[in-house]
Amino acid sequence: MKARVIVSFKDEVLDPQGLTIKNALHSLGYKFIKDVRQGKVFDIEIDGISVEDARKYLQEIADKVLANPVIEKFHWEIIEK
Amino acid sequence: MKARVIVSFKDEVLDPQGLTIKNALHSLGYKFIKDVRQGKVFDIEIDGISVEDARKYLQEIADKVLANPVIEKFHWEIIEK
Amino acid sequence: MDKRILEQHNLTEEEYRGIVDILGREPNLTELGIFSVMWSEHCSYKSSKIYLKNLPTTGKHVIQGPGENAGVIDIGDGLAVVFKIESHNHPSYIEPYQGAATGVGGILRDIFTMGARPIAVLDSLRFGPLDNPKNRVIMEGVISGIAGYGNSIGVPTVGGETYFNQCYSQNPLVNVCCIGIAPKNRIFYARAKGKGNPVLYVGAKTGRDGIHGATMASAEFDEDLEEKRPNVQVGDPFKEKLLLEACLEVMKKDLIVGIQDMGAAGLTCSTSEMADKANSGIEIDLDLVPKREEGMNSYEIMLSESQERMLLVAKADKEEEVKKIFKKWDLDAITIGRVTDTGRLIVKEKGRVVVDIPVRGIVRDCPVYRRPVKQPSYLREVNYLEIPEVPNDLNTTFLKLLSSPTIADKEWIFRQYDHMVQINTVLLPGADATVLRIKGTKKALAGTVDGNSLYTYLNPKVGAKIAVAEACRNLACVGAKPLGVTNCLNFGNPEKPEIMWQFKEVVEGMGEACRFFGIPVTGGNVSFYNETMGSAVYPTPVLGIVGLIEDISKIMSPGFKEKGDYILLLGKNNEEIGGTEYLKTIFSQERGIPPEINLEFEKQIQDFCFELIDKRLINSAHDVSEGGLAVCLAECCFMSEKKLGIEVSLEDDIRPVALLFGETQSRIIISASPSDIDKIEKLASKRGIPCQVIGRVREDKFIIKQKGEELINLSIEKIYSSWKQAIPNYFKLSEE
Amino acid sequence: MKFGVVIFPGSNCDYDTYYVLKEVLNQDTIFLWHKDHDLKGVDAIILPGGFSYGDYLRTGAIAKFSPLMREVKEFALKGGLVLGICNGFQILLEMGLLPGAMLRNKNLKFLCQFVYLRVENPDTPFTKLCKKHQVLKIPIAHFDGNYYAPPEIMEKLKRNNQIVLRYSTSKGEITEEANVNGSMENIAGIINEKGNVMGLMPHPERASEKILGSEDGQYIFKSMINSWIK
Ligand SMILES: Nc1ncnc2c1ncn2[C@@H]1O[C@H](COP(=O)(O)OP(=O)(O)O)[C@@H](O)[C@H]1O
Ligand SMILES: [Mg+2]
Repeated sequence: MKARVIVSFKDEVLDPQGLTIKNALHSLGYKFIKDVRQGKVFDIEIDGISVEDARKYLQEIADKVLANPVIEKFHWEIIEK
Repeated sequence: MKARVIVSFKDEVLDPQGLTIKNALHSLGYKFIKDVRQGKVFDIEIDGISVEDARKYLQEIADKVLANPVIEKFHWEIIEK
Repeated sequence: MDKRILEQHNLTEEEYRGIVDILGREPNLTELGIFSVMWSEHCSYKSSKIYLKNLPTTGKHVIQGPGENAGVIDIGDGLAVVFKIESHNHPSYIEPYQGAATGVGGILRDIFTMGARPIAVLDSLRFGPLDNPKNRVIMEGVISGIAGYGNSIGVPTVGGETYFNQCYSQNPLVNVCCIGIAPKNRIFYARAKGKGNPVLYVGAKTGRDGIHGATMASAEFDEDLEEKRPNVQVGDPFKEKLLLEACLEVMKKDLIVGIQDMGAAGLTCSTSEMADKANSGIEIDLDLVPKREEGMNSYEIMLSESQERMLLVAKADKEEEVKKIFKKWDLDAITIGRVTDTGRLIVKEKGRVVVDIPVRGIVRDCPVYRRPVKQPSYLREVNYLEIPEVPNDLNTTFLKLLSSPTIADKEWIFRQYDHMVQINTVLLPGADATVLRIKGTKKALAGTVDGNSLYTYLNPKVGAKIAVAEACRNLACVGAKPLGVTNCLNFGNPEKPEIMWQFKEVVEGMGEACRFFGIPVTGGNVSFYNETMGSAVYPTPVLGIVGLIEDISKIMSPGFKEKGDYILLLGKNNEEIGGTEYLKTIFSQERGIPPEINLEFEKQIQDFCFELIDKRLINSAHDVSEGGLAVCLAECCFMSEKKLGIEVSLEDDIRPVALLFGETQSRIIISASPSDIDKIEKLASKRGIPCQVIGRVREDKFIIKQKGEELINLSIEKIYSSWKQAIPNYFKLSEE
Repeated sequence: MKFGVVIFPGSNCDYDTYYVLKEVLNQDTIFLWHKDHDLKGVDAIILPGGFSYGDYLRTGAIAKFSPLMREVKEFALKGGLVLGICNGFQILLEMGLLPGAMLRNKNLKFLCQFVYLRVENPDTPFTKLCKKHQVLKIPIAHFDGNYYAPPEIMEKLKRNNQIVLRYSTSKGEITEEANVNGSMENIAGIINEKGNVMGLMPHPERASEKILGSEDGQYIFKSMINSWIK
């Protein structure tokens, strides 16, 4: 089974990396870029448990390990069963 | 328009971060995790160009700016028109 | 064997015949791969050997000269210093961050393989001009790569040098020097001794990383195979930190007989070299090698250059103890073979012998070339200099020179490096040499890397001598005596006679100077083929020198200390303008003949500077190098804590620009309290050293006069900000 | 007083901290291994700087799961003195022993340099030998030291006087320019509500000997020693 977790900054947290990339893109002429936010993606391979269990654990892992709830939000999905 | 670009190491390239996270998850008891690969995600807001152009430019930006094709692969999609 | 296969392995037909001779049969593909990497220029030094062997390599305190992973020199108190420099030029161009990062990882392993704890890194960098965004991207990537690896592992990057020249646009140079300290009686060598002893593999798993050009192991010549298998590795500083701690812990106990890191040519190089050095043999089983990817064949496993791996030979009865220590650090140590006495490298896979080669054959019987040499024709052209008209506003000229990236402040760079971890850095980056205390002793080590390739381009031999002289002078300025030299020789394609000539001249010049100063060369690295699209980089020797300070209370720094102190010049101002930063920056001219170097005189100046420091007679010392006297004086002001100024009056009868910006060698600017001037002058005349008071330290203003006429008069703030802001300004553009 | 310096895989200021406590300040000091479960009777715990687990995932994110951290947490909750330096501070944030989080430095570069810190709160066991608004010269060396806390937490930090150190000029002015990494409110160090757990980004162990350019770091360690004796 394959899952993907995406972790990104909460909207109210400034993302200087994203900002820098936006500026770089502007200076390269891509003026139509209005905003860039950078986050992390985790591609996870799971084996030996049920999809149901996987859902439960993914939520737990994302919440407890992969994201820091003070500054980050996350989203996960199972992309291949 | 909103687009998302995902950049990650090519499969054959070592991903030390992913590996370390996998090991950490194992020691926390999540033994069913077979592999973790970490990548970057860029959420991009685009304005003032056609979807067609956006497609062209996204490919270009991902290839030239966001990823280094020597060790990284990327994937992009338009997630909101 | 198919011609194309040989070509892809970079082997000539003659070399192939040599291989068949050694084996007494045709090699299989894996064996051919092994020969090809071991006989490559990088591993075998086949073009450079005949010159390098003339370098002085011995000395009273030398414990280990060239030939091991790093040189070792006795520094007393039961300690030895271990140091070495390496290049990572090509990977840093393709992937600046990872290329530079793995360069740091590699040189660190060379040092701790010898049983030393790495205590400092110095980086010598060459980039193309910064107005080209591509060069900025490379520079930014390289510097964050060095920072990313060094900072994480906790070895301070304490100094370095950074030059900019068009010739490095397509071919940046990234040379990294590492210094370590080990107990003198516990140095480890790459030797597979003792029949039956287990051979252990430790560290990262083996992947298909950096398997060179010849990646058609599976024998089908898939065109885009290359493309799919990147030649750049990703570094894992965390794993290396664990390896470092675990190896040092193992070494503290009497558990192993030999150890070697897996760098270039990975498993092939480490197994065969270890066996060769011990006159033994080695037998390994590839099925036992930890692999990151599935389906790897013997060719790939033997040639992989995956990072953060070590090979060690344990004492037969200590195998378990070794494994236990690695386990503690979350590392697996796996026995993959045994030491034998057959003199052969035997590799098994799935029960079959896939490699059977006499170790000597790969390590010692590799070809050695005396390649044709020819003095290049460009020299006559560039050595001719028509001196351009003197600019009428010397103030503006001076400001422009101060903001040329080669001369400008490098804090933007070294602030990204943790240069304080391990709490030994007594003289921070910014000085002529960095100084590190040695805990538990009164001593300190000084280190510097140096090399002006514009000089070597204009005259390879003189340039090389200057590189040695300047590096030693940098040490003299902090109060250190040179212990030994390591060097990195960055050149173009050695198959071109002109390049080979440059190489020969540089090595001769370097050897002459080192012999003269009595400094052993204990190691180094040659990087050929630094060419892109047919044009080579300037011949670029980089000298890494380590010096010793016996009494740490006597170290000296370059910045002026007190208002009212006298400023003195050791040495003489000559009218020399060829090869200067001034000509390059102001007139885009890289020509003329480089400054002369008289080694005898140079040594007198250095010894005198050292004596003044030793007698505690001076308050600062800084050598005159790129940018000449004016820039040197400015740097002394910038490095004073209070941002002091100067008023200097010169009486020399030479052209003002030569006086201000000429790069005459063997000069040092010192400053001293008024009460010590007498003593200094007396001592100078006793020693026959040219030493003259040229001015005083003051506040606010930076004034230089010649025969009463003002050449430069600027506020300190103004010159400071030109120098300080130049490099950050280039990067603001992209950050704004 | 007995200090324990915790070693995580990837710690790299562990020896420096140990050296200063043991050799410079002559304190009984031991290392604590992250896989153990025994605090060996120490009176104070220091989480040193470095890159625990390579700083992979997030700074301090994996170290918080180390076995010994359970004991450290208990120790802290019972009122034991815990000091987190740099990576140690980041670990304390991840563990929730201190509020807030760290973002990348505002210039997106690693920063190693001396900075000036103004002591905002001298009434802590870590700063009691300082005067209010005294300026300390201590170096930083980090990539992620840009302190962030949501508004309600920031309010609380201020209300409870939990901000201990702020980046300032050499004269003690709190300016934007002095705020090298972009931290909210120039925060360089904070303490928990109870007043026994402190985290700071600067490295006092790198500024505890004259030969290294400053001895101001000693104020932190000596304050700890002093408050333990009392
Ligand atoms: N790439 C670098 N890494 C670390 N320190 C550097 C680097 N480049 C320059 N520096 C530091 O900046 C200072 C000035 O460099 P440089 O002008 O080359 O000095 P010098 O001419 O005395 O050799 C030196 O102290 C050097 O250590
Ligand atoms: Mg120099």
